[in-house]
Amino acid sequence: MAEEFEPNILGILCNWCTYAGADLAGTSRTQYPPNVRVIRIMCTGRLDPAFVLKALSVGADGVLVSGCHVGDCHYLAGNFKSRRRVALLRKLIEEYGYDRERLRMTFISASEGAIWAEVVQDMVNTIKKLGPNPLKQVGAAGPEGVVADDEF
Amino acid sequence: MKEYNFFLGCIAPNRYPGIEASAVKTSRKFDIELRDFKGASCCPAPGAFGSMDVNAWLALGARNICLSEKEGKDIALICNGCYKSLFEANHRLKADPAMREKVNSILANIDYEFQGSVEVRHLIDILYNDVGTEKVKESVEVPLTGVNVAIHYGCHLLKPKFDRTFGSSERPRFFDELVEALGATSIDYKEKMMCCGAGGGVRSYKMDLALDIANEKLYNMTQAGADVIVDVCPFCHLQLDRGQVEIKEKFGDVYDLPVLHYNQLLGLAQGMNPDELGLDAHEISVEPLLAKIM
Amino acid sequence: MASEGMRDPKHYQLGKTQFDPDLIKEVVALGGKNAQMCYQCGTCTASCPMGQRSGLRVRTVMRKANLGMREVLDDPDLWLCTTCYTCSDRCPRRIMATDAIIALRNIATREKKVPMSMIKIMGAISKTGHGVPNNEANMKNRVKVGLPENPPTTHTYPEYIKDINKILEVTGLLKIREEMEAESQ
Amino acid sequence: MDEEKRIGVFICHCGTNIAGVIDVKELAEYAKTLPNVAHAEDYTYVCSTPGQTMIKDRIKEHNLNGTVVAACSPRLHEPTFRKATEEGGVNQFLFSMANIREQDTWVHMEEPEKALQKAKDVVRMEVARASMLEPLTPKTVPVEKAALVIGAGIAGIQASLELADAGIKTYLVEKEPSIGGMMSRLDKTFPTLDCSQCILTPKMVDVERNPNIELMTYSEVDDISGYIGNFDVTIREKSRYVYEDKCNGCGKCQEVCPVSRPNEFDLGLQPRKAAYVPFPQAVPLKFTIDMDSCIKCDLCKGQEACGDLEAIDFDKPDKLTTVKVGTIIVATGFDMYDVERKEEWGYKVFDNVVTGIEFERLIGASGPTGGNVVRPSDGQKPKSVGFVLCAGSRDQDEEDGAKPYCSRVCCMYSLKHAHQLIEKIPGCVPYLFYMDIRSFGKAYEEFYYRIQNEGGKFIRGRVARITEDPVTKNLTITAEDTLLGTPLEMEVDLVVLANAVVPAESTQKLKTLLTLSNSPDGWLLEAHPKLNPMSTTTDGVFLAGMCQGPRDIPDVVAHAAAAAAAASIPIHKGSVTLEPIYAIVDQEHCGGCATCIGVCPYGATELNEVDGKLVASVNEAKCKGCGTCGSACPSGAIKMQHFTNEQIMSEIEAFAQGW
Repeated sequence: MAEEFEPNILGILCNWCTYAGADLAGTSRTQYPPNVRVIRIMCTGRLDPAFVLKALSVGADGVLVSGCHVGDCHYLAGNFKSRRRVALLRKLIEEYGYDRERLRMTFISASEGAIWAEVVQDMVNTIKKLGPNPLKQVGAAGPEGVVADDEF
Repeated sequence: MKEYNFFLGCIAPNRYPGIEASAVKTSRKFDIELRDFKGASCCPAPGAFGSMDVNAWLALGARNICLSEKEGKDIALICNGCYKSLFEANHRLKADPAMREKVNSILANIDYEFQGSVEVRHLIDILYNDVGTEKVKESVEVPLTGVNVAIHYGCHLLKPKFDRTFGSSERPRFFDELVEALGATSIDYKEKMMCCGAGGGVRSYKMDLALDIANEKLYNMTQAGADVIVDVCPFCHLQLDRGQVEIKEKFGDVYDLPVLHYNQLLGLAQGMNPDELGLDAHEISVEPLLAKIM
Repeated sequence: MASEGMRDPKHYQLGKTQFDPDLIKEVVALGGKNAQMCYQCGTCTASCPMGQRSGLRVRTVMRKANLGMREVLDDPDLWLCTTCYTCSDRCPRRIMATDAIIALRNIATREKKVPMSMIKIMGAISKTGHGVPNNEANMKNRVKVGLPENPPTTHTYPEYIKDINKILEVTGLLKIREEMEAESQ
Repeated sequence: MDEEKRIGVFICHCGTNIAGVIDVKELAEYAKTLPNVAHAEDYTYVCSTPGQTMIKDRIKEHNLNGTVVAACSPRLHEPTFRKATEEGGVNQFLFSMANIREQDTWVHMEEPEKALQKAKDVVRMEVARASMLEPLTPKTVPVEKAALVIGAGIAGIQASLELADAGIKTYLVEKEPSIGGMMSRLDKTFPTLDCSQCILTPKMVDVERNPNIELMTYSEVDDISGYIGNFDVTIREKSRYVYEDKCNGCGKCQEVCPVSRPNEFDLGLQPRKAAYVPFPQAVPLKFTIDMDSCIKCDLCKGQEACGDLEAIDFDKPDKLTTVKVGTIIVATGFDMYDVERKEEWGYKVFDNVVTGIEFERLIGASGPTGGNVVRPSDGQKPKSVGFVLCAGSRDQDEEDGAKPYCSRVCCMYSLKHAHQLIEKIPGCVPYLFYMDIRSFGKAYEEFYYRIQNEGGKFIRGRVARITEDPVTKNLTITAEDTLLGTPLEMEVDLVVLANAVVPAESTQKLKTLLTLSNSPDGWLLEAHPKLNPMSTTTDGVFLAGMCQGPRDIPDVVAHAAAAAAAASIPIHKGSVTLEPIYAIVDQEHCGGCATCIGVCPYGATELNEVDGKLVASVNEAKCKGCGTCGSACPSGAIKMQHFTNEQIMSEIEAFAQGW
């Protein structure tokens, strides 16, 4: 990693609020760092803890879960439930040796494109401070064969 | 007993010592000790200094705050100008890391560092929000019944509202309540919230225009039947007290309207004698008012 | 001023007016919050106690700052604002117009266009630590009300004054003062 | 599922929107290298007819069994490409879309290299997902041939009449005792100066007469459940303490009622009784007894009043009704900005400072003064009137609750007020303090000319402050004439604050019930601001009028008609196809732990005994496909169709192959 470390962040966004908000950032041409790859789900309630653990175990430097504002959930309370899950997951991943800041949940509405851009920028800054996923750091002990060394 | 470092500024100690003395004496009645604040300087004058270099203004203000941080004491003050300098410096440097870094880089040259560990309070804020009008009322020995007070809030106590804690600056009431707690009447008058005209360095830059504003206020106060002007800022105080002499010279308008700082009025209501409150040092005689009270 | 502008490719000619697109950025950087957002409604001018008795027009100052007309820095009325902040409190765009004027004054000061009256106040602080120092008559009045002749400030502890001057020095104000005092001789 | 996957990838240039930033050729070449990709190519506009034909042809040529289009957002064109895929002979749910415009080339314009890398990653992820997708069959459900309209201002009235005329049974719910809303308070309407009541009242009467409209006034929506085609709505008819069927509107109860309190309809400018109708043309003309102020003196029940009609009953309870509807139109309108919070203007401090809507009552023939404009302080006719435009609009001061947007009606109604003053009070001069006069509508700018010609004075400057002379109660307006560059202090007899329109408080509860969102300004959020301003993100729920944003009457009426048309489509089709995106339970693996029962917000999951063991099952009609149960199920027995664990995991794995 000679050149500056560019984090690979997985975004898991709900279809109705944050995904739409991210689209709005696009239509308003709001520029932000290209470090996030997005998976669209209907509701953050769909967030299976396994998704987050999987992402980290395959080397994601951060996971950004984002849904509707509390009270605005298209399915009434899915974001509520995922908020609790993420809170627990942040503790859990620390057990695995990941900084809890590598997992973040935000609430961004369909009309908050600018905020989506800020959140991504902020997440990227945070992860840059933390450095790459420990599994990817040279000499770091991690589950073998999860990611082959030649992949970085 | 709550102790504060008493930040004096310039005009109170160096022109109206009665304001300084009355603040200390009246506060003791509420178990508030305003202690000597060693090595403090000019706040520095926000109008003049801020206008020349905001960063120097913030740094010099921060120097004063740092002195108090070293003693771990919150700061109390009695001047709206000092309030602008110190409250805003304290508030902004706490809130804005970038600005704090910049100012600390200046302070580094004198081995000071702003920590953000103390509060800066105007005594009028302490009296209203901590002591409360009820306790103030209880401390009254000579109710100022029948005295018509023209209150002058002054600008930097309330504005900019986004950088203060008193809410809207259009129709504030807290100062009025504190005056009414002494038995006096707070009268409404035209342009009540208007500036005294002295700020921003204008009094020293264009005295005539500064006085023209004061003149309008004095006229409106007199029209509304004021017996006395009450302020919470020695600089407004100077502008409205000495200003009357200057207005007389320059424009020939005569008002002879006594001017008191709230702590001096409070002192009178608490039964202190006019001399220990330094009223005799004022340009405009306070006698007519005293006659009305005694 | 103009010639300086002419040398700078950023400045372009519009009739005889020099426009400097960077002026407003400078103003915002020096604390003129939202100054670039002015939509010229005039609430500021109408709220200004000085505007009613002088040539100061806050809206016009904001206009010139936004267009980048540097001659606003030479306008003597720029120094008539009493910083009462009424305009800032009422501004529907939440512009700190007073702070914008202060920012313009800062820029003017760097160009040594600051009134000597301001420099004098700096002089007093530099000498005594106080913009308004103590005097004989006042010392007597202090004693009368039971206070020491001098307050426990830099008046009693002059050793603190060197720190003040250090700050004036590193911020470049001392130099401006020396040069302007020399020129005024 | 076991057949070899053959996926076709189609990269859209979207003109220069995508191709102008990244090298689409390289992206296509890259796609070819991905597993399961049988064909990849780029094209200028894949959404165009030739583009869609291309997809169909390639499916046949390359015998594809899955498609991926890399283009704009799936929220825009997913339906288009699903259709093309289906028409090409492949199940539409075997299509997946890669968003490389909104979330790539448009937001990373300065970094084409990184944008290209991101595009490759996203395409790779979608191809992986497409490889795991399973064919699904959309389900069709019947649509209830009835609609609900909430709010009976001009928007709700218009929408209801349109629906009813289209032969649809329509429930119209209004929280006030009468329909008519804000428009019934207006005197004239700009720019035609039609009498507001004269054009509104006939419509109000039509509503009452129309056999297809079931009008429920003094009523509120308590609860809504279900989904498009099948909403169950519970409506609370608040008790008027008067039997609507017995009351003949004679008004004797009002005559004898001793109670007097401010009439909300007239903004308190004149009193009403505890037994009242808000205004003479009220529909329905049924009296209401306001129990909060009623002193139960029983005079209204007496012989010289209601007497033998026996229409009054102080114990009459609220009535709950449940109706089933296929679609819903929200038409809950707006409130006026609480301009008292702008202390510098002295509203409610100075007698002669009134709001625009108060002025409507003052000048309206049906108003407290019978249409004579007089000063509240002394009843004198004003000779000079100041109008403060943008009173709380175009204002960023959140502390004062002001609104950053333009309210779109204040300029025009102030012009109208100016005209009315000139017409009614000879010699009266209106002074309009404005920043910009926004006369954008048909015949609006001409109306502006007219008022100028009639003698209206226009001062370009926002009012900084208003003060009152304590003796004369005259007002002094302080503003700068920005065109002269001079501060003015102008004394006037009356000031009218053209205060902003703000989202209605009462809309908030509905917003939650219907899972609607709002835009940052607080108005309800439409499905698309340009192309679908009357729909919402909740299928079957539509918006009419101001609840979606500031509008004047013609725009409200057009919007309401559009909402009615949109709301009638599913009803006339008789059935709607729902995404087959619902959960299913693999009862083999279900342990019957009932976790899914707890998490489902719709009660779609239930426990049943299947050959001797308790197992969960999902009611697909109730399930809306959020997938919360799927992620909660400890034994992984719940499969969230189209968003299965396998599908999402494969995306995550593909994500990791990028570095």
